[in-house]
Amino acid sequence: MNDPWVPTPMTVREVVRETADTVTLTLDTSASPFAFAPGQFNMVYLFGQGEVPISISGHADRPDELVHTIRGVGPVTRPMLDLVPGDVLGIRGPFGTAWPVEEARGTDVIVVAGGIGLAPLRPMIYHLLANRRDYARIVLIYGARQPDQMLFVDELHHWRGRFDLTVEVTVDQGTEDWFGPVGVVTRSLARARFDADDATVVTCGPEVMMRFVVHEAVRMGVPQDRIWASMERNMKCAIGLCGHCQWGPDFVCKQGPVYRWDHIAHRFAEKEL
Amino acid sequence: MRLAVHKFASCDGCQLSILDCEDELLAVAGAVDIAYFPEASRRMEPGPYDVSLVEGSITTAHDAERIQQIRRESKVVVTIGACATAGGIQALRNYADVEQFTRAVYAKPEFISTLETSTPIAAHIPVDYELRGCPVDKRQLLDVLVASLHGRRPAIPNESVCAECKRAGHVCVIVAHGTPCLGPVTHSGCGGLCPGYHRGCFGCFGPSSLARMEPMTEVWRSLGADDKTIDRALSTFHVASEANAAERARLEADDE
Amino acid sequence: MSDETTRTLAVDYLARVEGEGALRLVWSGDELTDVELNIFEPPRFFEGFLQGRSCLETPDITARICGICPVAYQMSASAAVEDALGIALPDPYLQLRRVLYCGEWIESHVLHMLMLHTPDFLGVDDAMAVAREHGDMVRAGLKVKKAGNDIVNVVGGREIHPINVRIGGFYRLPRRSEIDALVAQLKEARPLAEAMLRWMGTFHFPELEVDVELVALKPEGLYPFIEGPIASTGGLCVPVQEWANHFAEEHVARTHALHARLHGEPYLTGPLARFALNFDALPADLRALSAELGIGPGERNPFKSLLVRGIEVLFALDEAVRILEQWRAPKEAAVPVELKKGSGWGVSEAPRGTLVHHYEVDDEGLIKTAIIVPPTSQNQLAIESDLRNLGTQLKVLDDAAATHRAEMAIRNYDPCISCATHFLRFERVFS
Amino acid sequence: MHNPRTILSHSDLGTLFATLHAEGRHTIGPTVRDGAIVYDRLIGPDDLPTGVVDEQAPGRYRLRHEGTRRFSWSVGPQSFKRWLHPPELRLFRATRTERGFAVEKPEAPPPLALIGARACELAAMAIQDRVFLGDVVDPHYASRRRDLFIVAVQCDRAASTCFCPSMGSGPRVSRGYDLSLTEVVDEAGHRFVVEIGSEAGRALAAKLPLHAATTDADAPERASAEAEAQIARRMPTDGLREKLLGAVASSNWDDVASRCIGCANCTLVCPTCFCTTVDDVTTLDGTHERVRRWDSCFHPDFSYLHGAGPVRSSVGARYRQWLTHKLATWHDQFGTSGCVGCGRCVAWCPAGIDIVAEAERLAEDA
Ligand SMILES: Cc1cc2nc3c(=O)[nH]c(=O)nc-3n(C[C@H](O)[C@H](O)[C@H](O)COP(=O)(O)OP(=O)(O)OC[C@H]3O[C@@H](n4cnc5c(N)ncnc54)[C@H](O)[C@@H]3O)c2cc1C
Ligand code: SF4
Ligand code: SF4
Ligand code: SF4
Repeated sequence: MNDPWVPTPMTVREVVRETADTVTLTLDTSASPFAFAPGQFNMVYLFGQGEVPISISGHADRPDELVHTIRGVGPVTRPMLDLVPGDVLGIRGPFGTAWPVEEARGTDVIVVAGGIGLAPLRPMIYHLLANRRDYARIVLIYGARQPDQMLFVDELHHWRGRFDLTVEVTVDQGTEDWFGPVGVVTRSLARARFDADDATVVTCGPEVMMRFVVHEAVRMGVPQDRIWASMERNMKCAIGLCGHCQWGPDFVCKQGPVYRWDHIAHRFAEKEL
Repeated sequence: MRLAVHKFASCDGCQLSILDCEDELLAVAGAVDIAYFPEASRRMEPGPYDVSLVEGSITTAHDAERIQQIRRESKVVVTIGACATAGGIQALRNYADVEQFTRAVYAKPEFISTLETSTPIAAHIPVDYELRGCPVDKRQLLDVLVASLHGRRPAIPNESVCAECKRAGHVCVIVAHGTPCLGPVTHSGCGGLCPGYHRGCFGCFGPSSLARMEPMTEVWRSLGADDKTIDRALSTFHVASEANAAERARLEADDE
Repeated sequence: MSDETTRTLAVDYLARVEGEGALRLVWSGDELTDVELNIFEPPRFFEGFLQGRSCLETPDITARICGICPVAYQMSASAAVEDALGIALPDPYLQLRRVLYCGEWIESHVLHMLMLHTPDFLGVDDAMAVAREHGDMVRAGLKVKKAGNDIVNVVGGREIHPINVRIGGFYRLPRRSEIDALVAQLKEARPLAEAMLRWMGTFHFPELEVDVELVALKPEGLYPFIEGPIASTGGLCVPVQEWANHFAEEHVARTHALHARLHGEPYLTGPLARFALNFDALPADLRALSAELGIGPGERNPFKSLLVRGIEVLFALDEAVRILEQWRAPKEAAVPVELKKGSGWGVSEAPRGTLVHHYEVDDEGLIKTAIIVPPTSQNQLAIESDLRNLGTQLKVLDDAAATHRAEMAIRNYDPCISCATHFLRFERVFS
Repeated sequence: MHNPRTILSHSDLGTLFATLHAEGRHTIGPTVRDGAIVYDRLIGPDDLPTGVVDEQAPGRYRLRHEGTRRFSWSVGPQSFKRWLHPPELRLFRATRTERGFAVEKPEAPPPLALIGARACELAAMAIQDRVFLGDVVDPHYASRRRDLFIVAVQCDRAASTCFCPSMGSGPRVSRGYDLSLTEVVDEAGHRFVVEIGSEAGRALAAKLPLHAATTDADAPERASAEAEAQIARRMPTDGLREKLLGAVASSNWDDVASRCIGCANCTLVCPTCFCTTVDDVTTLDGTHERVRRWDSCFHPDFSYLHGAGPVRSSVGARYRQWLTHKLATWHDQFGTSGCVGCGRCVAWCPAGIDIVAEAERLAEDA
C-alpha cells in the first residue's frame, strides 16, 4: 500500500536566493512528472530536521520540475536556505484546494499578495498569463515590508513591462533607493482600476492583511463569492489525520488552504477558532 | 562540536545524568568534543564552545559574572534542571530572611558573597533551550546533545505530565485513588514517573505553560489537602517559578 | 619551583570530584605550612529551609543535596523520621531498601573507580582517554554501572533523585517480572565487575597511611548499609541515637566548612573504614579475593580504597541478587504512618561514608530542627591530614606531578562537595 | 445471518483464549491494574477481572469487590484505541545515503483479538474507521484493524457517567463484532451466551465447546435492558450541532475555562479523539526517525503558527475546540457525532467537568 506518511526523495536542481531569508528551490521531477493545481502545497521534509507545509510556486504546466519558495523562519525552514543543487528533499503532495482559475474566466482578476504570500500566487499568475485571453484585466498588487524583502524581483520587473498586466508594488517601509509607493496593499487596491462587480480577487498574506484586503474589495463592490483567500494553520500531516489544522468544521489541508470568502467570512471573524 | 558543562549552585545530579548515559556515553564522547566538563575531566579548555550545558542557579555575585562570560563564549546555551531553569529548591531563600538562614559569624565577611536570592540562569542571560526536571530526564538531555550535533530542534514537547501518563497507560492517581497530584499543571518530560509508581506528581519538572493553578488548587482541596499542604507542594524545586509564586500569593491573600 | 623559600601549589578548580573545590598547599622552606581544601561551592541552606516542612517530605527534599548519592539521603532521612515517629519497619521493606542501596553503591563506586579515579592511576585526563587504551574495561565498567543504576531505576523509579522512597516503606513495590529481569542483569554484570577489579589490582599504588580513627556502622554479622550501631577502630560502639555524645561538629576558623570530630579528634568514614570494621561480615569468596589483591582489614593506604570499592561493588551485586531472589512482597507498599511529636536519628552508609540525619518534629509532623552530617565534612580533616603526610613525597616532585599527586590523594576519598555544602553556616574563600 | 445463540461455560473461557492464540493472535482485554480496569495483553482468563465492579462519577473512579463476574463493570480509563491507534508509533526511519536518504517503514504488528469490547467501544471504533479509513487511508491503523477479531461483551451494568443511549451507541451490542458474550451467573452456574456477528466469528465458534442455549437465549436483551435502566444521564442531542455552533461567542466558555485545568485528559481518554503530532528524532549515528504520538487540542502548541504563536491561546478557546469538535463539527467532517457516550471524559477529568452538563448549558444559551 502506498504510505501517505512517507515522503518521496526529490533532488534539488536549482537554488535561487530571493532575499536574505528566502530561497526558491527547483526540484527535478523529470523521472516522475508532478502535477498540481495553482494554490496547492506540499509537505517538504528535510532529512533529520522535520517536515513543513510549503506552497508550490512554479508553473503548473511544467511537470518535470517542482518549485518551492521558502522563507527560513524556524528550525526546519532555516536550514533549507543552505541547500545546494544535488541535495535531496522529501516531498508529499500535492495537497489542498486551488485558486479559482476556472471561475475567474472572463473576469478582471485582482491578485493581492503580501510577503511570502506571493509564492502560492505565482502559479496562478503564470496560469493567467499563459491563458491571457481567457481573462479580462489583470492586476497584481504586491506588498513587502521593505524593498530588500521582495520576492521574484526580476520577474516583477518583467511583468511590469507587459502591457496586458498592471503591477503595483508597495512597501511598508521605504529606503533611500526606493522610488515606488510606500504604504499598505489596501491603499493600492483602492486605487486600482477594475470592474468591481465583474472581478475576481485572490489574496494571500498575513491574516490581518487579508482581512483588510477583503474589506476594501467588498467596499469597492466585489461580491463576496468572487473573493478567495489562502489560510495558514499548523499542519503535521496534510492528509486530515493529525487534526492540527482544524478550523471550525474544516481541515485546512483539505478544505483549504484556498477558500472562497463567503464560505469563511463568519469564521474569519471569530477569534481563536 | 565543542561541548562545555558548567556548574552553579546545584546538587550535580543533572550533569551526572550525562555520565549516567552508560549505553551512549562513549559514542557521545566520540561524536562530541568535550572541551570543559570538570566533573568528568581534568582537561579544562577555554571557550569558545558550540554548546554549553549549564547546571545550577545563581546565588553569588561571582557566579552572576561567570554566567555572563559563559554566554559570551557559547553559541548555544542550554540550561539543565530545576536549579538552572527556575532557581531550584535553594530559591526557598528568596522567600525567607537569608540572615536568618546564615546566622553565623564569618571570619572574612568580605568573602561572603551569597546573594539573598537564588535565580534561574534565564534571569541573567538569554537561554536557547531549557530542559526541565529535578533532575533532567536523561533521554531529553541526550536528545539535546544529538539535536545540537545535527542542528535539529530538540524534541521537548510542551505538555502536561497527564499527556505522558495517558500515553504510558498509567492510571490517574487523582481519579482512581484520590491522591493529590500536580501532574495536570506540571511540564512533561519525566514520562509520568510518579503516577506510574502510585504517587502524586510533586512537580519536579515545574509548572507547564498550560498550567491553570486555581482549578488545580480546587482539586487538591476537594481531595482533602489543606492550604498549607498546597503551599508546600508549590514551594519545592520550582518555588521561584512564576505560576507557583502567583498561586501561593493568591492563597495567602485568600487567607487574609 | 616558585620561590627559594616559599612554594605554593594551587588547584583552582578540582576536577573529577562532585562539586566545586580548590586546593592550596604552601611550603615555607622544607616545611609544609598550609594545607587547605577550599570548598567554594555556594551553600544551599538545606537545614535552614527544612524547618517548617513536613517530615514526610524529607526523602524528596534531602535527596536534592546530592545528585550522586540521593539514595543515601533518602535512607538516612527516612530512618530518622521513622525513628522520630516510632515506626519499626518490617523486614521486607528493610531488605528492599538494602537492595536500593546496593544500586547506589554500585553506580557511585563504579563512577568513581572508573571515571574519576582510574585516570589518575593511568596518568590521563578522563575516562574517555582511558577508553582509548582500555575500551573493553571501560565498556565492562559502564555495564556494571548501568546494572547499579537499573536497580535504583526499578526499585526507586529513576536513578537520580528516586521517587519511590517514602516514610514507612515505598509507594509501589517492584513487580516480579521487573525483579527477574534485574536479577538476570546483575548476574551478567558480576564477572565484568570482577574483571574490572582485577585489572585495577594491577595499578601502581603510592605509599600513604591513614593515621586517624576509622568510623563505620557495624551491625552483627552483616556488611552495613542501613544498620547500626556506629563503631570505630578505637573501640567505640554506640547506637546512632548517641551520636551527639561522641561526635561534635565544629566551625574551624581557619577552614571553611563544619568539621566533625570524634572525641575531639579527626576521623575517617567510608569504604576503608567499612572494610576495616566489617571485613568478617564479607562472604568468604570476597575475603579470599581481597587477600589475592593484597588488601585486608588492616589496610590503611587510602590509594587502595579503589580496590576496597571494587570489593564493595561485588558485594553489592551479590547482595542484591541474594535478597531479590528470596524477596516476597508484603501486602502493602508501606506501613501506616501517624504523625506525632518526636525526635529521631537515622544513619546509613553512603558510598563515601556514614551519613547522619537528625530531626525533631512537632505534633503535626513539621520539622523543628534538622541536622545533617554528610561523609565529606566528616572526612575533610582526614583528607587534609593525608595531604600533610604526603608532604615529603610531594616535595621531591615537580609542580605538575606534585599537584597531580595531591589531587589524587583527595580523589581517594571521592569527596562530594555538593554534600558538604548543604550547611547552614558557610563562607566562601577565593584561593 | 442465521444466528443461533449458544452457551460457552465459564470454565471454557480458556479454550476461547487458546483458540485465538492458535490463530497467532495476541489477546488484548481487560485486567485489573493500579486500581482500575485497563486493557492489556492477556495470557488467559486468569488475567481477566474477577468479581470486580466499578463506581464512577465526575472526576472519580473506584473499584470494589462484589460477586464473581468477569465483566460486570463499565469502561475504564483506556479504550481499545491504544491498540489500533497506538499512543506512540514510528512512522518511518530514514538513513542518509550519499546525497539523499532512504526510508524504512516499520514492521506490521501481529494480529490482535480484542476481548471484552462493549457497544460504545465498537461505536468508537466505527467512528475511528471513518477517520482513518476514509478518503486517505492510514496504513498503520488499517494494518491493525484489518485482521482484528473482536469478542464483544454485553453490558449488564452501567456507570453513573454512561450516556450511550442518548448517543445511539449502546448499551446493546448490535454490530461490528465477531463474537459477543453475555455473562450469566445463577444457580445453574457461570456461563456466557454467545452471539455470532461475522463469518470469522462463526468459524471461530465452530472450534469452541459451545452448547445450545435454551432458557438463556434472551440473556443479551435482558442484560442490556438492565444496564439501560440504570442510565439517567442524557446528552441533549436535539439540534445540538446548530446550537453549539451558534454558541461560539457564549460566555459559558469562560465559565468552564475557569474550572478547567487545561490538562488534556478528556481528549486523551476519549476513544474517538485521533489527533497526533510528530517528533523528529535523530540518533547519534545520524539515523532519523519520525515518531507519531497522541496530541491534544488542549496543548497550546497544537495550533502554534510561526510568528503568531498558538491560534487558540486561551483555555476557553481550547475547551471550545474540544467540545464543538466532538459534538458539532464532527458531523460535518465524518457524518456522525464524535461522542459515543462512554463517559470517560467525565470520570477522568481531574476537575470533574462534565461534557453533558456543559453541553446542556451551552445549548440553553443558544
Ligand atoms: C498551506 C501552507 C502553505 C505554506 N506555504 C509556504 C511557502 O510557500 N513558503 C514559506 O516560506 N512558508 C510557507 N508556509 C509556512 C511554513 O509552513 C512555516 O513557515 C513553517 O512551517 C515553519 O516551520 P519551521 O519548522 O521552520 O519553524 P517554526 O514554525 O518556528 O517551528 C516548527 C514547529 O515547531 C513547533 N513549535 C511549537 N512551539 C514552538 C515554539 N514556541 N517555538 C518554535 N516552534 C514551536 C510548531 O509545531 C511548529 O510547527 C506555509 C504554511 C501553510 C500552512
Ligand atoms: S511525576 Fe512529577 S514529580 Fe514525578 S518525576 Fe514526573 S514531574 Fe517529577
Ligand atoms: S466525548 Fe467523552 S463521553 Fe464522549 S466518547 Fe469521548 S470520552 Fe466518551
Ligand atoms: S477534540 Fe481535540 S484532540 Fe479530540 S479529535 Fe477533536 S481536535 Fe483532536
